[in-house]
Amino acid sequence: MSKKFHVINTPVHNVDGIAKVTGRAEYTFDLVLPHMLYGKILRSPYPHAKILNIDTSRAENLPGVRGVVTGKDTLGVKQGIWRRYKELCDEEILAREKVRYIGEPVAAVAAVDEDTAEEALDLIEVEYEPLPGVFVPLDAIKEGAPLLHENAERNINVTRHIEWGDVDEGFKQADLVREDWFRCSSQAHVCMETHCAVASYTPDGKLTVYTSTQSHYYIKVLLADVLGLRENDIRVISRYTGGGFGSKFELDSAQFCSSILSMKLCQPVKIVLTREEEFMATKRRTPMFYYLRTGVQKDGQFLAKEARVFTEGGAYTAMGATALYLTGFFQAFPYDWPNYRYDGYRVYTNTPPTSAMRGFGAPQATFCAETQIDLIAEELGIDRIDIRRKNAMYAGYEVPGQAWIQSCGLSECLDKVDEWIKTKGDLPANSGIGIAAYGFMSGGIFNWFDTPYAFSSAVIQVNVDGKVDLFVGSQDMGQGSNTTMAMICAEELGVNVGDIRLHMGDTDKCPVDLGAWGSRETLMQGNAVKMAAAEAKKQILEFAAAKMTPNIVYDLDIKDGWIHLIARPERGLAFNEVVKEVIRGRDGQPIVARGHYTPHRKGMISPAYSFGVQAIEVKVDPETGKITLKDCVTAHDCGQVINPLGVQGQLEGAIAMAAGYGFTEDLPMDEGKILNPNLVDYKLLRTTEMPETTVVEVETYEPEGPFGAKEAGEGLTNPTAGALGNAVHDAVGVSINELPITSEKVLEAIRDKDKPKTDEED
Amino acid sequence: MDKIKLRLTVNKEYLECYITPKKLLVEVLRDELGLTGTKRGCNTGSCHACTVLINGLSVKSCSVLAMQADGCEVTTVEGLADAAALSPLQKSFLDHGAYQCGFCTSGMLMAATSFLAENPRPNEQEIREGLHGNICRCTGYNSIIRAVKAVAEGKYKEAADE
Amino acid sequence: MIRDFNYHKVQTVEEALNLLDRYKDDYKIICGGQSLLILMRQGLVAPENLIDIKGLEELNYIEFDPKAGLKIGATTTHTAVEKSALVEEHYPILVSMEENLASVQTRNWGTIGGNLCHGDPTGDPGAVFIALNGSVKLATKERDRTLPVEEFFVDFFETELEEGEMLLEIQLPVIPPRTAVTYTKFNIIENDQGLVSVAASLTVDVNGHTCQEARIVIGSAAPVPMRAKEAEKLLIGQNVDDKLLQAVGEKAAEEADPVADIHASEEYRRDLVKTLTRRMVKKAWEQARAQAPKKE
Amino acid sequence: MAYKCPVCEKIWPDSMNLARHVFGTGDQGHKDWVNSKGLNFIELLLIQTMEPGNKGYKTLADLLEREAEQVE
Repeated sequence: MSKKFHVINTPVHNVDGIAKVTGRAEYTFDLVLPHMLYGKILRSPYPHAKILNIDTSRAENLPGVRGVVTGKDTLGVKQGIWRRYKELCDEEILAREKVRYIGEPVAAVAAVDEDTAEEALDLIEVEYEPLPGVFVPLDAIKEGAPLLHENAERNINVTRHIEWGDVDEGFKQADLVREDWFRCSSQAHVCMETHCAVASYTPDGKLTVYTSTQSHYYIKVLLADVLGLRENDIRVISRYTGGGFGSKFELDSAQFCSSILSMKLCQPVKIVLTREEEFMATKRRTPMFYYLRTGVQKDGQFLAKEARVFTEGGAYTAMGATALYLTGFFQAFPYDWPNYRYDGYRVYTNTPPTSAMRGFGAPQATFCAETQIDLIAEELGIDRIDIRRKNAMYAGYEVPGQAWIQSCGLSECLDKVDEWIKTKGDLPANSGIGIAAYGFMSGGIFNWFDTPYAFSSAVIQVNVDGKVDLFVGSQDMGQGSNTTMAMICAEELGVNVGDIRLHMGDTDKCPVDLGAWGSRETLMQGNAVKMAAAEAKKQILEFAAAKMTPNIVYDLDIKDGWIHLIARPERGLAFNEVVKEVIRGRDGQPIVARGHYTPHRKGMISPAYSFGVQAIEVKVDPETGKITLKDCVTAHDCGQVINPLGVQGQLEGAIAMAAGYGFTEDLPMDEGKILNPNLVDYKLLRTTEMPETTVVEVETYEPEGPFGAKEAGEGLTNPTAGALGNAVHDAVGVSINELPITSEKVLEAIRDKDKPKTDEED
Repeated sequence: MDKIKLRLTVNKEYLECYITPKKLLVEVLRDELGLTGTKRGCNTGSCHACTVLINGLSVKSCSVLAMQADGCEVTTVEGLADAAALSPLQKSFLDHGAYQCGFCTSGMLMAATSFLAENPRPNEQEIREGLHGNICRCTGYNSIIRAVKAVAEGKYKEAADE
Repeated sequence: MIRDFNYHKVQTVEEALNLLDRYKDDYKIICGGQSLLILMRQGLVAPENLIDIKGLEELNYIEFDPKAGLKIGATTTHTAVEKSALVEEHYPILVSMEENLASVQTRNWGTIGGNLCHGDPTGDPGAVFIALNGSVKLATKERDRTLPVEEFFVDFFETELEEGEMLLEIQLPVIPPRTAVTYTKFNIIENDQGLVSVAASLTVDVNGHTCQEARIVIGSAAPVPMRAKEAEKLLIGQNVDDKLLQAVGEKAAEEADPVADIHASEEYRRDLVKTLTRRMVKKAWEQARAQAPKKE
Repeated sequence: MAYKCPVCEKIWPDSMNLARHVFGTGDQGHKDWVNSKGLNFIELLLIQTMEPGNKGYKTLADLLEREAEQVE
């Protein structure tokens, strides 16, 4: 039997691989331009204060300093990604009148070197009038609490309501109603490459910004808004991005301040945030206070759920409004809830703004939901797999008024995880396995950015030697979209990955794509690439058919660079030979094709959803509370796998990040000041903490995705904290409703439970 | 501050340059010599992205004054491949997808190179302990461990012999 | 940003001591610099003169004498200690301590002397050297002196070192017969600094029936690595059973003086001291007894 | 029974859906209308979130049944 695919579903190493393993990949961090200056940003030491005056004269007089800018040098545009909802655009980046969090930029310096710029920061005198601050959402909504923004009464920034069915009736019919409170903590993205930009403005009115970003298109447009330039007088270049995870698709202080300085000085200016700035003054995962009330039948049938959330917004809207919506939507995932009601409130606080981070509100929702489901199963005496299977979403299910699930392998994922758990047999003392089920979107349908362009576009040019130039707008930040796009293009066009020359990361050369967030690239950019490739192929096959004069009932195809009759594969022509003739025959015009994708009539959230179930085995030391991750399996439905090597990498990376969220990472604060803004005190998992990881691919076919593919990577961040918490519960019988699940909390809970079991050191 | 002379052999090439004594080795490699394959990811000596070899041993180049390496042999990621011939570890990293964004990759490769030179037949736990210092935020490490293991098991021997 | 400094690379101890004497009021010694350079980058330390002893081969040695014990020169790297056959044979606890100290890269460049002089109460070598009853040899241009490691630490990041004085050598006596030394630290991320660490050294009587001598050292639970002397007393002359272990752990927790930080509360640290002390004393007891001549 | 939004005149199939619309829109116009009828918009939101049982929405729906224009 012939293989279904020639390229797809074979492990392909990153098309940027050679550059990355030889140190050749040039990141913005590495860039040096002729005549370049170095910038540094002065940041507010106060969580809430009026700016009375800024005196920059001493800094300007320091030898080596070329320029200083403050809010007065800007247009004072309140910006944000919410271009359709102006009231949510609330951040100036260089504050003019008031600072609202510790770390908010107030001035920026450009100098001949970094040390001089840093020295100059000390010479800028800012006169503040400190204002009372408010740091916790439940305090910030109280009557009389200090207000961050004049128009936000009680500091309420955004509210969200989602409802379907008859929730109250559902509760009436329930045999068991459980109420639980949860607290989900914050998390830092910790991209290895901190936010950075090199801006270069030239006297012809053109601005070029090299930057580490997830969306060069967004940055270009947002810069145009705040700088008063035309969109296409700005060029954003981002060839390599050293990690993103949701932190790099909003306009940041490095991009903005370097641009303002460069426009003032007409010299390139480079700003690289320090690791400390990265922690203190870039955005972060949204902390959430969750209330869940859930009603079920005694056989485990889900009847009604009511969810309420207060999220700590920090000082500005950022992408937090979307996190607020998505946490509410994914709170009902991945199950068939006949009745559901969600109310979410995003509250401004004098803390660094909270925003998008891998999972985008869903990891919080999944932690709370999956913890509670285990508690319900326990109360009812029902197996945890069974209760999930009984209520699992399925292909053809409609989330009322919200979404339509076209492909769903959740039940099969549950079966696979069940099998894995059974192979484990009896576990040693104080060990346990926890599971969590999850789902996620494949790109958002929202267009709050108000782009008039297609969500994704691709252009293909086929050259005389058979080499294919593929121009995409998608951004590879490590997740491997470059490889995915090259594979999709090669498969559709019938050539090999090595025949593709990929062009990305440059707004002057590449078509628009909204960027790498919300798990959108594989499906959206993938569809655009597939469409362009199909169009190019059509042009080539028309010519080949004319040349080969087959019987009209025969079909032609291209595989591995061989244009042939499907019925008689040996009869054919070499791809590059035909291409050469096509070009010659067209008066020398190369083959050019376009593709694009924009979701239409696909519900409120996303055109497609991935699903999965994860199980984690832990060992808990009952005398210290220490959790050790032993093993982990994830059964995962991402539709048709494009690059197995990429999917595995995404999965393992997600576990490391989400397990960190589960038990080691946190951003403790005192009066708005982050107390661990460095990699000594912020605890990331290392090689030694990672468990074994097994991936079980459950393949489905997603009609909306290219070759049936959907999201694979971001959603994998959703289950881990919940599975980890449930494993701790399984191991030592305590349930922790507050992230992160630290050893100290576990020990305390064990104490509270009853007298501890004893287990000597092994 | 007066500059003083630094003598280094970097990737087998002897060179001299004049630097202020406060320059860190990573700064000299990146800023003076243009060897930007070596990265920096923190200010606290925690991320190990800046790992290079000094006299064959892995060291954080952000935690060494360049002058302290005076007279030493330094190897950076740029010195791993012999022209177009990638080192076994580089090949194995490619095949195992042992990198994503690539920012930690140079440091990871240098740490692994030094580790395998010291301990050519490690078990998995030893590899994990040997690379413990290097932070990777993308991969979850397991692909890196598999890549190093494959080299340790001799699967890339022909690459070494080339 | 690191402030400018005058850089002095020294070739001999004599040269170093002369420089220390000359720049008495404003110098800092750098060896591996694994901690110092971080402080300098943060501007917390900004010396006028930086005296680099990293290349001081004179102090790079590990020597063992069956009577006098072990001598480690101050500029010896952690890796050299970890890989030393002498250390492995006579002080295996040092090998496992080193293996769990920070990263390979830190151990490859960082030195044992630099670690002690940093005066960090979370440092591993301090606690273990105290359990081993070690001493440090210090010198100024004028004089030498030798001091128990226990007395070397004064406060958070503060040591006995006086102006013009430097650490030359760590000396560890021979481990007496029927003695076992154990060490562990509690952390969430392996090789991290411990939230709490405990070292124990127990000597049993010839028959292996009772504990003759005991040293218990707690790290990260006070401004300096500290002996839990009251807990030690409970062990002397006793057969160590579970009940006694419990009491010893509780006593050590009482003696400890931990503070709360973002990683752990004071209570939790005391809990850890209790558990770790119990475990380390038990382990040392069992290992020491295994060395006692077979009886019964 | 369908109702017309007193602020933006959009028509909704019942009072509960109209209440959701008023809360969901939440702009100054809608807020002012609720406040002008003797209720406090923010308080209603907080009641909705702090207490179980959809209380905030019900209160607003009751008000709308009295105050908003019925259609058909």
